[in-house]
Amino acid sequence: MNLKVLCFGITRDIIGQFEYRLSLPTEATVADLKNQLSMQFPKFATLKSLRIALNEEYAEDTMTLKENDEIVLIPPVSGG
Amino acid sequence: MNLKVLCFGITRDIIGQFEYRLSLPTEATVADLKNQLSMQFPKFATLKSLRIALNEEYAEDTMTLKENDEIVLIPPVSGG
Amino acid sequence: MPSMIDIQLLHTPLSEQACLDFVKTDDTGGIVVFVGTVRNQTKGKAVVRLDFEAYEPMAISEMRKIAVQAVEQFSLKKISVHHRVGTLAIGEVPVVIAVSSAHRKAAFDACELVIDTLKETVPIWKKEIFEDGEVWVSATP
Amino acid sequence: MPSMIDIQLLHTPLSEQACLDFVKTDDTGGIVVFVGTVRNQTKGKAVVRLDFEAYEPMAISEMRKIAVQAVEQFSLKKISVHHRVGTLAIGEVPVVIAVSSAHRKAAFDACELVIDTLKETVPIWKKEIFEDGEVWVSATP
Repeated sequence: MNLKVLCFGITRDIIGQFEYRLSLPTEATVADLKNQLSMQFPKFATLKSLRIALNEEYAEDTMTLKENDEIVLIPPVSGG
Repeated sequence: MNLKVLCFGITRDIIGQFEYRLSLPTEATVADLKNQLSMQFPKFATLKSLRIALNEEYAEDTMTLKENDEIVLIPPVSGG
Repeated sequence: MPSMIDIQLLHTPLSEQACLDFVKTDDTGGIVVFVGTVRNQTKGKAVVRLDFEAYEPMAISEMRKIAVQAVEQFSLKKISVHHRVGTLAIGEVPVVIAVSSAHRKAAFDACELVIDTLKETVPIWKKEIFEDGEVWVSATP
Repeated sequence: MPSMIDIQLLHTPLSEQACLDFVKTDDTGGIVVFVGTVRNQTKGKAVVRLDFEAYEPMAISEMRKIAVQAVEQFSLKKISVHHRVGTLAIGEVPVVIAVSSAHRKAAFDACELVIDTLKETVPIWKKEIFEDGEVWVSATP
Protein backbone atom coordinates (compact mmCIF):
# COMPACT_ATOMS: atom_id res chain seq x y z
CA MET A 1 0.00 0.00 0.00
CA ASN A 2 1.05 3.60 -0.56
CA LEU A 3 1.56 5.70 2.55
CA LYS A 4 2.22 9.38 3.12
CA VAL A 5 4.29 10.32 6.16
CA LEU A 6 4.55 13.85 7.61
CA CYS A 7 7.97 14.77 8.98
CA PHE A 8 8.52 17.29 11.77
CA GLY A 9 11.66 18.72 13.35
CA ILE A 10 14.87 16.86 12.70
CA THR A 11 13.08 14.08 10.76
CA ARG A 12 12.29 16.61 8.02
CA ASP A 13 15.96 17.54 7.84
CA ILE A 14 16.99 13.86 7.65
CA ILE A 15 14.45 12.92 4.98
CA GLY A 16 14.75 16.22 3.15
CA GLN A 17 11.03 16.86 2.74
CA PHE A 18 7.91 17.39 4.83
CA GLU A 19 5.69 14.88 3.01
CA TYR A 20 7.41 11.58 2.34
CA ARG A 21 5.74 8.84 0.31
CA LEU A 22 6.63 5.16 0.57
CA SER A 23 5.17 1.70 -0.07
CA LEU A 24 4.75 -1.02 2.53
CA PRO A 25 2.99 -4.41 2.37
CA THR A 26 -0.67 -4.48 3.40
CA GLU A 27 -1.01 -5.08 7.15
CA ALA A 28 2.38 -3.46 7.81
CA THR A 29 2.79 -2.21 11.37
CA VAL A 30 4.27 0.88 12.97
CA ALA A 31 7.40 -1.20 13.70
CA ASP A 32 7.66 -2.10 10.01
CA LEU A 33 7.51 1.58 9.09
CA LYS A 34 10.28 2.40 11.58
CA ASN A 35 12.45 -0.40 10.20
CA GLN A 36 11.91 0.76 6.62
CA LEU A 37 12.85 4.34 7.54
CA SER A 38 15.96 3.21 9.45
CA MET A 39 17.17 1.25 6.47
CA GLN A 40 16.62 4.09 4.02
CA PHE A 41 17.90 6.83 6.33
CA PRO A 42 20.71 5.58 8.60
CA LYS A 43 20.71 8.93 10.42
CA PHE A 44 17.52 7.89 12.22
CA ALA A 45 19.79 5.74 14.40
CA THR A 46 21.26 8.95 15.88
CA LEU A 47 17.90 10.10 17.34
CA LYS A 48 17.21 9.74 21.05
CA SER A 49 13.77 8.40 20.17
CA LEU A 50 11.28 8.18 17.33
CA ARG A 51 7.57 7.92 17.94
CA ILE A 52 4.86 7.58 15.31
CA ALA A 53 1.53 9.33 15.56
CA LEU A 54 -1.48 7.81 13.80
CA ASN A 55 -4.41 10.15 13.30
CA GLU A 56 -3.18 12.56 16.01
CA GLU A 57 -2.53 9.90 18.67
CA TYR A 58 0.73 8.22 19.68
CA ALA A 59 0.79 4.71 18.18
CA GLU A 60 2.14 1.46 19.59
CA ASP A 61 4.70 -0.48 17.50
CA THR A 62 2.21 -3.32 17.00
CA MET A 63 -0.52 -1.16 15.44
CA THR A 64 -1.39 -1.79 11.82
CA LEU A 65 -1.17 1.00 9.24
CA LYS A 66 -3.91 1.81 6.73
CA GLU A 67 -3.60 3.76 3.51
CA ASN A 68 -5.62 6.77 4.64
CA ASP A 69 -4.04 7.09 8.09
CA GLU A 70 -2.43 10.41 8.93
CA ILE A 71 1.05 9.15 9.77
CA VAL A 72 3.44 11.56 11.49
CA LEU A 73 7.05 11.15 12.60
CA ILE A 74 7.62 12.47 16.12
CA PRO A 75 11.31 12.88 16.97
CA PRO A 76 12.15 13.88 20.57
CA VAL A 77 9.90 16.81 21.48
CA SER A 78 11.31 20.03 22.97
CA GLY A 79 8.41 22.38 23.61
CA GLY A 80 8.12 24.63 26.61
CA MET B 1 10.41 52.13 83.63
CA ASN B 2 7.69 53.41 81.33
CA LEU B 3 7.12 51.50 78.14
CA LYS B 4 5.02 52.12 75.06
CA VAL B 5 3.65 49.10 73.24
CA LEU B 6 2.18 49.17 69.71
CA CYS B 7 -0.74 46.80 69.17
CA PHE B 8 -1.64 45.27 65.80
CA GLY B 9 -4.50 43.06 64.68
CA ILE B 10 -6.51 41.37 67.38
CA THR B 11 -4.26 42.72 70.14
CA ARG B 12 -5.49 46.23 69.36
CA ASP B 13 -9.07 45.00 69.71
CA ILE B 14 -8.28 43.30 73.04
CA ILE B 15 -6.44 46.26 74.54
CA GLY B 16 -8.72 48.82 72.95
CA GLN B 17 -6.01 51.15 71.66
CA PHE B 18 -3.04 51.13 69.26
CA GLU B 19 -0.51 52.68 71.65
CA TYR B 20 -0.61 51.15 75.11
CA ARG B 21 1.54 52.52 77.96
CA LEU B 22 2.57 50.48 80.97
CA SER B 23 5.23 50.38 83.71
CA LEU B 24 7.57 47.47 84.38
CA PRO B 25 10.58 47.14 86.71
CA THR B 26 13.98 48.02 85.23
CA GLU B 27 15.58 44.97 83.58
CA ALA B 28 12.15 43.46 82.86
CA THR B 29 12.19 40.89 80.06
CA VAL B 30 9.93 40.08 77.13
CA ALA B 31 8.49 37.26 79.24
CA ASP B 32 7.67 39.73 82.02
CA LEU B 33 5.83 41.94 79.53
CA LYS B 34 3.80 38.97 78.28
CA ASN B 35 2.90 37.99 81.84
CA GLN B 36 1.83 41.52 82.69
CA LEU B 37 -0.38 41.72 79.58
CA SER B 38 -1.95 38.30 80.31
CA MET B 39 -2.85 39.39 83.82
CA GLN B 40 -4.39 42.67 82.70
CA PHE B 41 -6.12 41.26 79.62
CA PRO B 42 -7.28 37.65 80.15
CA LYS B 43 -8.36 37.46 76.50
CA PHE B 44 -4.68 37.13 75.51
CA ALA B 45 -5.00 33.52 76.66
CA THR B 46 -7.31 32.86 73.72
CA LEU B 47 -4.63 33.70 71.12
CA LYS B 48 -2.87 30.93 69.22
CA SER B 49 0.42 32.74 69.83
CA LEU B 50 1.82 36.10 70.85
CA ARG B 51 5.23 37.25 69.74
CA ILE B 52 6.95 40.50 70.67
CA ALA B 53 9.01 42.53 68.24
CA LEU B 54 11.77 44.77 69.60
CA ASN B 55 12.99 47.42 67.19
CA GLU B 56 11.58 45.60 64.14
CA GLU B 57 12.98 42.15 65.02
CA TYR B 58 11.31 39.18 66.70
CA ALA B 59 12.49 39.02 70.33
CA GLU B 60 13.26 36.02 72.53
CA ASP B 61 11.46 35.76 75.87
CA THR B 62 14.74 36.26 77.75
CA MET B 63 15.60 39.58 76.11
CA THR B 64 15.64 42.65 78.33
CA LEU B 65 13.45 45.65 77.56
CA LYS B 66 14.68 49.24 77.52
CA GLU B 67 12.63 52.42 77.78
CA ASN B 68 13.24 53.59 74.23
CA ASP B 69 12.69 50.24 72.53
CA GLU B 70 10.02 50.07 69.87
CA ILE B 71 7.90 47.30 71.35
CA VAL B 72 5.24 45.71 69.17
CA LEU B 73 2.70 42.98 69.87
CA ILE B 74 2.56 40.40 67.08
CA PRO B 75 -0.50 38.14 67.30
CA PRO B 76 -0.70 35.23 64.79
CA VAL B 77 0.08 36.67 61.38
CA SER B 78 -2.20 36.04 58.39
CA GLY B 79 -0.68 37.76 55.37
CA GLY B 80 -0.64 36.36 51.86
CA MET C 1 22.11 41.74 46.04
CA PRO C 2 19.67 44.70 46.02
CA SER C 3 19.11 44.77 42.26
CA MET C 4 18.02 41.12 42.29
CA ILE C 5 15.35 41.72 44.93
CA ASP C 6 12.19 43.80 44.66
CA ILE C 7 10.10 44.07 47.85
CA GLN C 8 7.04 46.30 47.98
CA LEU C 9 4.24 46.88 50.45
CA LEU C 10 1.56 48.81 48.62
CA HIS C 11 -1.72 50.54 49.45
CA THR C 12 -2.82 50.31 45.81
CA PRO C 13 -3.74 47.36 43.55
CA LEU C 14 -0.86 45.02 42.68
CA SER C 15 0.37 44.37 39.16
CA GLU C 16 1.33 40.78 38.38
CA GLN C 17 2.98 42.06 35.20
CA ALA C 18 5.24 44.40 37.18
CA CYS C 19 6.53 41.44 39.22
CA LEU C 20 7.00 39.35 36.07
CA ASP C 21 8.82 42.13 34.26
CA PHE C 22 11.18 42.59 37.22
CA VAL C 23 12.27 38.94 37.32
CA LYS C 24 12.70 38.36 33.57
CA THR C 25 16.34 38.18 32.54
CA ASP C 26 18.06 36.98 29.38
CA ASP C 27 19.59 34.02 31.22
CA THR C 28 16.39 32.84 32.91
CA GLY C 29 15.17 29.34 32.21
CA GLY C 30 11.90 29.53 34.06
CA ILE C 31 9.72 31.93 36.01
CA VAL C 32 7.20 30.86 38.62
CA VAL C 33 4.60 33.26 40.01
CA PHE C 34 2.27 32.83 42.95
CA VAL C 35 -0.81 35.08 43.03
CA GLY C 36 -3.00 35.14 46.12
CA THR C 37 -6.61 36.17 45.72
CA VAL C 38 -9.37 37.07 48.15
CA ARG C 39 -11.79 34.17 48.34
CA ASN C 40 -15.57 34.70 48.47
CA GLN C 41 -16.08 32.35 51.43
CA THR C 42 -14.43 30.82 54.47
CA LYS C 43 -15.73 27.47 55.68
CA GLY C 44 -18.91 28.07 53.70
CA LYS C 45 -19.57 31.53 55.14
CA ALA C 46 -19.78 34.39 52.63
CA VAL C 47 -16.98 36.95 52.91
CA VAL C 48 -17.84 40.57 52.07
CA ARG C 49 -14.31 41.97 52.01
CA LEU C 50 -10.91 41.67 53.69
CA ASP C 51 -9.00 44.33 55.60
CA PHE C 52 -5.22 43.90 55.64
CA GLU C 53 -2.91 45.78 57.97
CA ALA C 54 0.84 45.54 58.45
CA TYR C 55 3.53 46.59 60.86
CA GLU C 56 5.03 48.14 57.80
CA PRO C 57 8.78 48.59 58.39
CA MET C 58 9.10 45.12 59.87
CA ALA C 59 6.85 43.55 57.22
CA ILE C 60 9.20 44.90 54.57
CA SER C 61 12.33 43.77 56.40
CA GLU C 62 10.90 40.27 57.02
CA MET C 63 9.86 39.93 53.37
CA ARG C 64 13.38 41.00 52.40
CA LYS C 65 14.92 38.36 54.71
CA ILE C 66 12.81 35.65 53.09
CA ALA C 67 13.81 36.85 49.61
CA VAL C 68 17.53 36.96 50.44
CA GLN C 69 17.33 33.46 51.89
CA ALA C 70 15.49 32.15 48.81
CA VAL C 71 17.98 33.71 46.38
CA GLU C 72 20.86 32.07 48.24
CA GLN C 73 19.24 28.68 48.80
CA PHE C 74 17.91 28.27 45.25
CA SER C 75 20.43 30.35 43.25
CA LEU C 76 17.60 32.50 41.94
CA LYS C 77 18.24 35.10 39.26
CA LYS C 78 15.67 37.55 40.65
CA ILE C 79 12.73 37.74 43.01
CA SER C 80 9.84 40.14 43.37
CA VAL C 81 7.47 40.11 46.38
CA HIS C 82 4.59 42.60 46.44
CA HIS C 83 2.04 42.65 49.26
CA ARG C 84 -0.98 44.90 49.48
CA VAL C 85 -2.58 46.41 52.59
CA GLY C 86 -5.93 48.13 53.08
CA THR C 87 -9.40 46.97 52.08
CA LEU C 88 -9.65 44.31 49.36
CA ALA C 89 -12.78 43.10 47.58
CA ILE C 90 -13.46 39.50 46.55
CA GLY C 91 -11.13 38.49 43.73
CA GLU C 92 -8.56 41.19 44.44
CA VAL C 93 -4.91 40.27 44.93
CA PRO C 94 -3.18 40.65 48.32
CA VAL C 95 0.14 39.11 47.29
CA VAL C 96 2.25 38.39 44.22
CA ILE C 97 5.54 36.48 44.36
CA ALA C 98 7.62 36.02 41.20
CA VAL C 99 10.96 34.22 40.99
CA SER C 100 13.27 33.46 38.10
CA SER C 101 15.87 30.76 37.94
CA ALA C 102 18.07 28.91 35.48
CA HIS C 103 16.18 25.70 36.33
CA ARG C 104 12.43 25.53 36.68
CA LYS C 105 12.43 23.03 39.56
CA ALA C 106 14.32 25.53 41.73
CA ALA C 107 11.85 28.25 40.73
CA PHE C 108 8.85 26.15 41.84
CA ASP C 109 10.50 25.14 45.12
CA ALA C 110 11.62 28.69 45.89
CA CYS C 111 8.27 30.30 45.12
CA GLU C 112 6.42 27.81 47.32
CA LEU C 113 8.86 28.24 50.22
CA VAL C 114 8.57 32.03 50.00
CA ILE C 115 4.77 32.09 50.26
CA ASP C 116 4.80 29.42 53.02
CA THR C 117 7.35 31.41 55.04
CA LEU C 118 5.66 34.76 54.37
CA LYS C 119 2.48 33.39 55.91
CA GLU C 120 4.40 32.40 59.06
CA THR C 121 6.73 35.29 59.75
CA VAL C 122 5.69 38.54 58.06
CA PRO C 123 3.71 40.85 60.40
CA ILE C 124 0.64 41.34 58.27
CA TRP C 125 -2.88 40.61 59.50
CA LYS C 126 -6.17 40.19 57.71
CA LYS C 127 -9.65 40.58 59.08
CA GLU C 128 -12.52 38.86 57.29
CA ILE C 129 -15.68 40.95 57.13
CA PHE C 130 -18.93 38.95 56.97
CA GLU C 131 -22.49 40.23 56.68
CA ASP C 132 -22.95 39.73 60.41
CA GLY C 133 -19.53 40.28 61.92
CA GLU C 134 -15.78 40.14 61.45
CA VAL C 135 -12.86 38.01 62.57
CA TRP C 136 -9.07 38.29 62.59
CA VAL C 137 -7.94 35.33 60.51
CA SER C 138 -6.03 32.60 62.40
CA ALA C 139 -5.79 34.67 65.57
CA THR C 140 -7.54 32.15 67.81
CA PRO C 141 -7.76 28.34 67.61
CA MET D 1 -15.14 20.68 31.62
CA PRO D 2 -14.48 22.94 28.62
CA SER D 3 -15.05 26.23 30.42
CA MET D 4 -12.43 25.33 33.04
CA ILE D 5 -9.75 24.70 30.44
CA ASP D 6 -8.15 27.18 28.04
CA ILE D 7 -5.65 25.71 25.55
CA GLN D 8 -4.10 27.87 22.87
CA LEU D 9 -1.33 27.42 20.32
CA LEU D 10 -0.48 30.87 19.01
CA HIS D 11 1.69 32.40 16.30
CA THR D 12 1.72 35.72 18.13
CA PRO D 13 3.28 36.88 21.44
CA LEU D 14 1.71 35.33 24.55
CA SER D 15 0.02 37.33 27.29
CA GLU D 16 0.68 36.16 30.85
CA GLN D 17 -2.18 38.41 31.96
CA ALA D 18 -4.63 36.64 29.65
CA CYS D 19 -3.78 33.31 31.29
CA LEU D 20 -4.05 34.83 34.77
CA ASP D 21 -7.37 36.47 33.99
CA PHE D 22 -8.76 33.16 32.70
CA VAL D 23 -7.95 31.20 35.87
CA LYS D 24 -9.06 33.79 38.44
CA THR D 25 -12.31 32.84 40.12
CA ASP D 26 -14.03 34.10 43.23
CA ASP D 27 -13.45 30.81 45.04
CA THR D 28 -9.74 30.52 44.21
CA GLY D 29 -7.27 30.35 47.08
CA GLY D 30 -4.10 30.47 45.03
CA ILE D 31 -2.88 30.82 41.48
CA VAL D 32 0.45 29.51 40.25
CA VAL D 33 1.89 30.51 36.89
CA PHE D 34 4.86 29.10 35.02
CA VAL D 35 6.40 31.31 32.34
CA GLY D 36 9.07 29.89 30.05
CA THR D 37 11.51 32.30 28.45
CA VAL D 38 14.07 31.98 25.67
CA ARG D 39 17.54 31.88 27.21
CA ASN D 40 20.49 33.72 25.68
CA GLN D 41 22.82 30.71 25.84
CA THR D 42 22.97 26.92 25.90
CA LYS D 43 25.97 25.30 27.58
CA GLY D 44 27.83 28.60 27.29
CA LYS D 45 27.15 29.06 23.56
CA ALA D 46 25.30 32.24 22.56
CA VAL D 47 21.82 31.69 21.13
CA VAL D 48 20.63 34.12 18.45
CA ARG D 49 16.98 33.04 18.33
CA LEU D 50 14.72 29.99 18.59
CA ASP D 51 12.38 28.56 15.96
CA PHE D 52 9.41 26.60 17.32
CA GLU D 53 7.23 24.35 15.20
CA ALA D 54 4.33 22.11 16.17
CA TYR D 55 2.21 19.33 14.77
CA GLU D 56 -0.60 21.66 15.57
CA PRO D 57 -3.79 19.60 15.94
CA MET D 58 -2.04 16.95 18.01
CA ALA D 59 -0.13 19.54 20.07
CA ILE D 60 -3.46 21.07 21.04
CA SER D 61 -5.06 17.71 21.82
CA GLU D 62 -2.05 16.56 23.89
CA MET D 63 -2.04 19.85 25.85
CA ARG D 64 -5.73 19.37 26.48
CA LYS D 65 -5.16 15.81 27.76
CA ILE D 66 -2.57 17.10 30.22
CA ALA D 67 -4.90 19.85 31.38
CA VAL D 68 -7.86 17.49 31.88
CA GLN D 69 -5.66 15.11 33.85
CA ALA D 70 -4.34 17.95 36.05
CA VAL D 71 -7.82 19.31 36.76
CA GLU D 72 -8.97 15.85 37.88
CA GLN D 73 -5.86 14.89 39.84
CA PHE D 74 -5.52 18.20 41.71
CA SER D 75 -9.14 19.40 41.80
CA LEU D 76 -8.15 22.58 40.01
CA LYS D 77 -10.62 25.41 39.53
CA LYS D 78 -9.24 26.41 36.13
CA ILE D 79 -6.21 25.98 33.92
CA SER D 80 -4.81 27.95 31.00
CA VAL D 81 -2.00 26.64 28.78
CA HIS D 82 -0.72 28.86 25.97
CA HIS D 83 2.16 27.82 23.74
CA ARG D 84 3.70 29.90 20.98
CA VAL D 85 5.19 28.73 17.68
CA GLY D 86 7.33 30.56 15.13
CA THR D 87 10.53 32.53 15.63
CA LEU D 88 11.24 33.84 19.15
CA ALA D 89 13.94 36.27 20.20
CA ILE D 90 15.93 36.07 23.46
CA GLY D 91 13.67 36.87 26.41
CA GLU D 92 10.44 36.09 24.57
CA VAL D 93 7.94 33.65 26.05
CA PRO D 94 7.24 30.27 24.39
CA VAL D 95 4.90 28.97 27.09
CA VAL D 96 2.61 30.17 29.89
CA ILE D 97 0.78 27.80 32.24
CA ALA D 98 -1.61 29.19 34.86
CA VAL D 99 -3.62 27.10 37.33
CA SER D 100 -6.00 28.06 40.10
CA SER D 101 -6.97 25.96 43.07
CA ALA D 102 -8.62 26.20 46.46
CA HIS D 103 -5.30 25.22 48.05
CA ARG D 104 -1.96 26.61 46.98
CA LYS D 105 0.00 23.37 47.45
CA ALA D 106 -2.17 21.69 44.81
CA ALA D 107 -1.65 24.65 42.48
CA PHE D 108 2.15 24.40 42.76
CA ASP D 109 2.15 20.62 42.25
CA ALA D 110 -0.26 20.81 39.31
CA CYS D 111 1.60 23.60 37.51
CA GLU D 112 4.93 21.78 37.83
CA LEU D 113 3.46 18.48 36.61
CA VAL D 114 1.86 20.19 33.61
CA ILE D 115 5.09 21.79 32.38
CA ASP D 116 7.07 18.58 33.05
CA THR D 117 4.55 16.50 31.08
CA LEU D 118 4.20 19.07 28.29
CA LYS D 119 7.95 18.83 27.68
CA GLU D 120 7.66 15.05 27.33
CA THR D 121 4.54 14.47 25.28
CA VAL D 122 3.43 17.53 23.30
CA PRO D 123 4.61 17.44 19.66
CA ILE D 124 6.41 20.77 19.57
CA TRP D 125 10.04 21.18 18.54
CA LYS D 126 12.52 23.98 18.92
CA LYS D 127 15.65 24.67 16.92
CA GLU D 128 18.36 26.80 18.47
CA ILE D 129 20.00 29.19 16.04
CA PHE D 130 23.62 30.09 16.82
CA GLU D 131 25.94 32.48 14.97
CA ASP D 132 27.56 29.51 13.25
CA GLY D 133 24.84 26.90 12.95
CA GLU D 134 21.64 25.49 14.33
CA VAL D 135 20.48 22.43 16.23
CA TRP D 136 17.17 20.72 17.03
CA VAL D 137 17.05 20.74 20.83
CA SER D 138 17.24 17.31 22.52
CA ALA D 139 16.91 15.44 19.21
CA THR D 140 20.17 13.50 19.55
CA PRO D 141 22.09 12.34 22.64
